[in-house]
Amino acid sequence: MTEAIVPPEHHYLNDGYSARSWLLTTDHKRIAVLYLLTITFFFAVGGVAATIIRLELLTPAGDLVQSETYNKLFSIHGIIMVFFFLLPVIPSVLGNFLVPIMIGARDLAFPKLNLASWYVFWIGGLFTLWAVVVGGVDTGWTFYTPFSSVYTNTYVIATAAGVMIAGFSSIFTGLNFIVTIHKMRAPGLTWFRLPLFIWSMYATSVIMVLGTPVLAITLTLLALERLTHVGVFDPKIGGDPLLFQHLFWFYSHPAVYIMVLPAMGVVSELVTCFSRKKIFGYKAIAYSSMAIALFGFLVWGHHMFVSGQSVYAAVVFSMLSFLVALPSAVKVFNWTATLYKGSITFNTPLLYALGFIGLFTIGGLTGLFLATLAADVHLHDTYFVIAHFHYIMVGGTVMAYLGGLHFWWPKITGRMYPEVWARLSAIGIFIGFNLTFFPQYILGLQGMPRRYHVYPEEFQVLNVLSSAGASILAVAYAFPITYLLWSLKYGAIAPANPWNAVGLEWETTSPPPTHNFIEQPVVDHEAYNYAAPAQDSPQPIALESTAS
Amino acid sequence: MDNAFGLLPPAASADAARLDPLILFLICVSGFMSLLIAATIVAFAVRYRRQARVNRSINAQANHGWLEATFITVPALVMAVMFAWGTHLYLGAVQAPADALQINVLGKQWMWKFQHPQGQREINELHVPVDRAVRLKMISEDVIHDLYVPAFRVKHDVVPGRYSTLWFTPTRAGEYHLFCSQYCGSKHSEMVGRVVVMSQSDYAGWLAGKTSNLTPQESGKRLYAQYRCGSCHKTLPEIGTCPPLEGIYNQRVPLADGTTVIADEAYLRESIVRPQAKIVAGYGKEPMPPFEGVLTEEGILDLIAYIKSLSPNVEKAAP
Amino acid sequence: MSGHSTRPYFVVYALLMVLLALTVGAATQDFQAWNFPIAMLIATVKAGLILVIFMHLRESSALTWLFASAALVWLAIMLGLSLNDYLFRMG
Amino acid sequence: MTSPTSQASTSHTQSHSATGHLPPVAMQFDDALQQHDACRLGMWLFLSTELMLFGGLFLAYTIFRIAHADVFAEASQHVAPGWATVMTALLLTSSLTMALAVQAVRDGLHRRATVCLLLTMLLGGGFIGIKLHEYHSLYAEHLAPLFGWPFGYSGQQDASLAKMFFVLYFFMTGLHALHMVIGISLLCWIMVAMIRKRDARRWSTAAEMVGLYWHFVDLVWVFLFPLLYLIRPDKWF
Ligand code: HEA
Ligand code: HEA
Ligand code: HEC
Ligand code: CUA
Ligand SMILES: [Cu+2]
Repeated sequence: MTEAIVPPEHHYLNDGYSARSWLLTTDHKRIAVLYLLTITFFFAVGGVAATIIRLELLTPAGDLVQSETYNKLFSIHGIIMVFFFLLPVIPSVLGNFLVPIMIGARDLAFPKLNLASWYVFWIGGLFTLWAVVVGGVDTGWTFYTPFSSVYTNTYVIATAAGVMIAGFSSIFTGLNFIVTIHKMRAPGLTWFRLPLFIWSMYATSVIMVLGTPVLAITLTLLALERLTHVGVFDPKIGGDPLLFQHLFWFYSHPAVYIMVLPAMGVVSELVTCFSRKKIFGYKAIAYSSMAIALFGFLVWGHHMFVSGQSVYAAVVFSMLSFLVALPSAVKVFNWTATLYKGSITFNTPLLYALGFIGLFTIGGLTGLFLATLAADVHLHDTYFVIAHFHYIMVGGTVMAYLGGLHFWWPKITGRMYPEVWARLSAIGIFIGFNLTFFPQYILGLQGMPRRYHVYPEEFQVLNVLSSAGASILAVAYAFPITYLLWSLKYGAIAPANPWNAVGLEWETTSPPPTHNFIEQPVVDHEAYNYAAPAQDSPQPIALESTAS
Repeated sequence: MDNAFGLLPPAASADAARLDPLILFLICVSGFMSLLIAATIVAFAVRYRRQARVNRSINAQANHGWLEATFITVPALVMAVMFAWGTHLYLGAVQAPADALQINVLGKQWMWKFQHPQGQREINELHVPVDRAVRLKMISEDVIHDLYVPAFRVKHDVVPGRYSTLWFTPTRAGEYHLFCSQYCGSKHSEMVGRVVVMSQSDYAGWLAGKTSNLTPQESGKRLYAQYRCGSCHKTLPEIGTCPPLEGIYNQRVPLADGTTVIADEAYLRESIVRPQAKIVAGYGKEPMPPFEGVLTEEGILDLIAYIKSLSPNVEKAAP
Repeated sequence: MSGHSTRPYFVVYALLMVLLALTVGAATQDFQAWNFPIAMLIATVKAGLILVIFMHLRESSALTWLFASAALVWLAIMLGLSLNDYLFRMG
Repeated sequence: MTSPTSQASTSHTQSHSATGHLPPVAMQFDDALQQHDACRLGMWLFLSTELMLFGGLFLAYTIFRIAHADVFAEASQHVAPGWATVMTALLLTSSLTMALAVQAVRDGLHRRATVCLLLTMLLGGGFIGIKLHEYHSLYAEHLAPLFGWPFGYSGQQDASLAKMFFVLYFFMTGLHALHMVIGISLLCWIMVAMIRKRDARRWSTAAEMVGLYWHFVDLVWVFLFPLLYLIRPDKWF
């Protein structure tokens, strides 16, 4: 165990250093790295906007920025964070890297399409960034008509085009994953031997493929209405503004599951690995992912409870919203049960995973408040909603992403990250996060509406708390960015399987060779077949492989 | 405890009194579940940390079907309670009582206009009597707004092109926030005002003291003359080329395509703005000109009030 | 892929033309409430023929059938739950 | 990059008769059959996304038609059902020639494939031609409410609601026509390969995919035709 770990001689990172070998690569692993850089950039852009928002909200008066600017800030924050960060983050970075490796394939089914998705993503991103630079957009991320199609004079068309184009990159990714998972699994890798991350990527892809086109056509209709002054949304010309909301949420509610399902997949991997135990309720978790993908399409109207949709529709949507919450509950309980009688080490990835479970639970349970009809009448469009979704999206998905990134960092880069720093940052993020967003629940219950640039004075104390939390959060986020970069040069060389984990990705070298495996792997066992932990004795933290 | 330990704004309406227990229930259930899960995780994490010497033997063959079933049924039952309770309250609040005080609300970028039945108009301020049901008939002149009174726990979108209603019964005198809670452009956060709940007698005094403008009905009558509606719509028994408007409110009107509709406010509005959309059976050879864009939303509200006044007996007789 | 005969294509083509004539014919008659269902039924049969023969679903795996029908199910969800609002709106 | 790694242990057997006609195998696939299956599956998924894309328009159409059934019935008198019948016939015929073309490519019959592809393109072109004619006459009748063009509707029904019909008409047929144009370009691409006598086997998968796409576009039209041209005043509720 003392023998020095040597990195493999040939791997995907040293297979060519030219710009061309990166920019025209069809290797899914390199594309994942390209996405990693891109998405971190967009996260920083969205984060800067969030920082200014929180600064502005320190005082009740609108003294830092003007109301027009404020509106542009939260719009661009929402648009960038949702469409250019959180939707693609896990599928395009971790998914791209891992899906082929986890199923023992040499690449995705359509590598060129995969590369195209990255370029398309950038084209969409540039449209949107261009709109921000030349004047911004102030519709909120929801683009409600007729404000967006008639009344605002900001850059709606460019932004909508950007979002729509980015949508196609997500369609490409989803399509690629579905075909790959169906057709390219290694010999012996049956459906119920797949890692749960693959199940969740599959479910996510279904939503991407069937939902995103509806967003595309909706935004096209919006842009056409703005451009040609005829259309189907503006009531002045006989249209129906609620139709826009139906179409928008038909995609955008399922889209929130695009944002959380991959995170659930990551957490399933992390929890089993660090409890060294087969996951509890494998099938329940797998099926619940598929159930979320399907039921997720049935509940969009819960965003429209007070919009004037029919009472009947409201009741049905409320009921279905509770239905879709059930599979999430199943997952939470199964993860918790997995810890039972495990042999747990508190490495950074597990800290993030546990953070995810806790914060997702709180975010999800407050989602139930909103699904409850009478309660939503009070809470709709208040800070309660803001807190609800930040708990799931930031507390949940971003945490899971960071956990996954740390977990697979050795595999991606061949280097270990510094464990102490990483644990400290994870704790810092957890504390900063709760301080930022918990007060917002109370603000919402007290009735502070969202998207408010100025607010009544009685809300100030909680807002100051929230802003204080946000500054802790911003600093805490800066840590991983820094030490992960540092580790590229100074981190310890990573062994093939630093966590002693099972799964095909740990059977190849770190980093993997260009075609992932030296020899085609063959699978003859179920996922997560960790050797039963020895009783009554402390487990040595060993580096020998348990997978046989 | 009428503000749930300060978590909620003061409860100043009948809806608030009904809703607050539900919200407390939700908070308790969520709090309990979150703590339970957090506690379980922490307990497992500590007890089964790698260094610990504990019994880790598990029966790999055990069938956990019952456990999985519990994972589904327990939350399902809890959620069923939430759903039933929330829906019950929601459905109970759909239909305003017939004797509610009717106030017209007009939302536009970025102000609220209110008009009382006796003609008093106010901007960004709404005076209402305590213990009396108030029904707001709301429409927007431009984008979607949303009228929200946290102390009453009510809100509803105010949509252009159609009427939406919101009603509540204030139970406590005082001043409360009134917010626009649907994002509507630059000054969304300044489209705010206050609701003043007064005792019945104060309200009467306030009404009297307020220089009363024309009532909606009166200004409706003026507009009716100004736009020469009467040149076609003759009064009974004289029947011209177009249908008489007396007594039609809330009655069934036969349409040219063979169906019928109830002449409610939405129908009257459509008949004025876009007459061709539903043609009354037997008329329409000399079509009525559309008044879309000619009349303001306020004017339309007034005209409807006037037309309703032509049907004095059917006001409450909704079929 | 199997059966390199092109005959089925011609048969289907003939059927499609007959159905086309049928739709146009039906449109000249008034079947009251049945106008729309009839038109849609014929269109669906046409679509079915195209899917099964021209697009080779007949020779395809169950998986392909599943993929071909998925979007239909999703479309039905979209229409169904939206109409749930539009058909029951009051006022 | 294109060396097929043979996998003794894979479950994919090469028993299929058509294997000899399939294109070379890309690096990531085990064998030609796997590759072909993957392409087909991918194409079907892509078609699902296309259907959902049109789905948004179908929803808009449905709710406005239900709300204003009479208006739609009257307004649709102004688009020409006669021409549309011809267009439908053209398109159905093109589906036949397309199917024949795919078969011909697969059988390596360059000449026959070329002819069939050409016919498909011509039929598709004819469709577009009539469509443009129709657009133009609507424009001339001031029934094209686009780009601020003059709009004047003379009918019993409300003009602004009738406008909604024409808006939907143009959006739906426009999106469809755009798909036709893309389809024709794809046909061109394959036809050029056939004319140059490129190894037809290399093209069989591509031709099959284009064929699926073409049939799908045809299929959408099969629904657009009765929805936009053959509306009778229907009373459902
Ligand atoms: C990743 C993102 C994500 C996820 C996963 C969810 C998940 C859920 N969301 Fe959320 N939601 C958003 C992102 C997300 N949401 C966003 C962005 C908005 C605002 C959009 C905007 O307007 O800008 C929003 C808004 C929103 C609304 C509209 C609010 C309004 O505007 O008025 C509603 C209403 O029903 C809702 C409900 C739910 C429900 C029921 C779930 C469920 O899926 C949650 C299920 C999870 C659990 C329930 C927790 C785990 C369960 C247990 C631990 C079991 C114990 C439970 C019991 C015993 C009951 N959400
Ligand atoms: C999808 C993901 C996502 C993420 C990750 C975030 C992250 C954050 N969000 Fe937001 N948010 C949304 C999605 C998201 N948000 C959406 C959809 C809306 C609704 C918009 C709408 O109404 O239309 C919204 C709205 C919203 C509001 C309400 C605005 C309003 O209604 O008026 C607020 C207010 O506090 C807020 C705050 C924050 C904060 C403090 C963070 C923090 O977590 C961000 C922290 C991140 C960084 C700070 C960047 C990373 C750090 C570095 C690169 C280090 C260096 C940088 C600095 C030191 C500045 N967000
Ligand atoms: C040029 C003649 C004309 C003028 C002026 C006119 N109308 Fe009409 N109106 C008609 C005709 C004809 C009908 C019946 C056909 C229809 O329903 O469109 C009608 C129908 C109506 C109806 C529906 C009646 C019912 O029985 O359901 C209302 C309400 C109405 N008009 C209100 C008004 C108002 C208010 C004005 C003035 C602002 C006005 N009209 C001006 C000709 C006119
Ligand atoms: Cu009006 Cu917001
Ligand atoms: Cu939702």
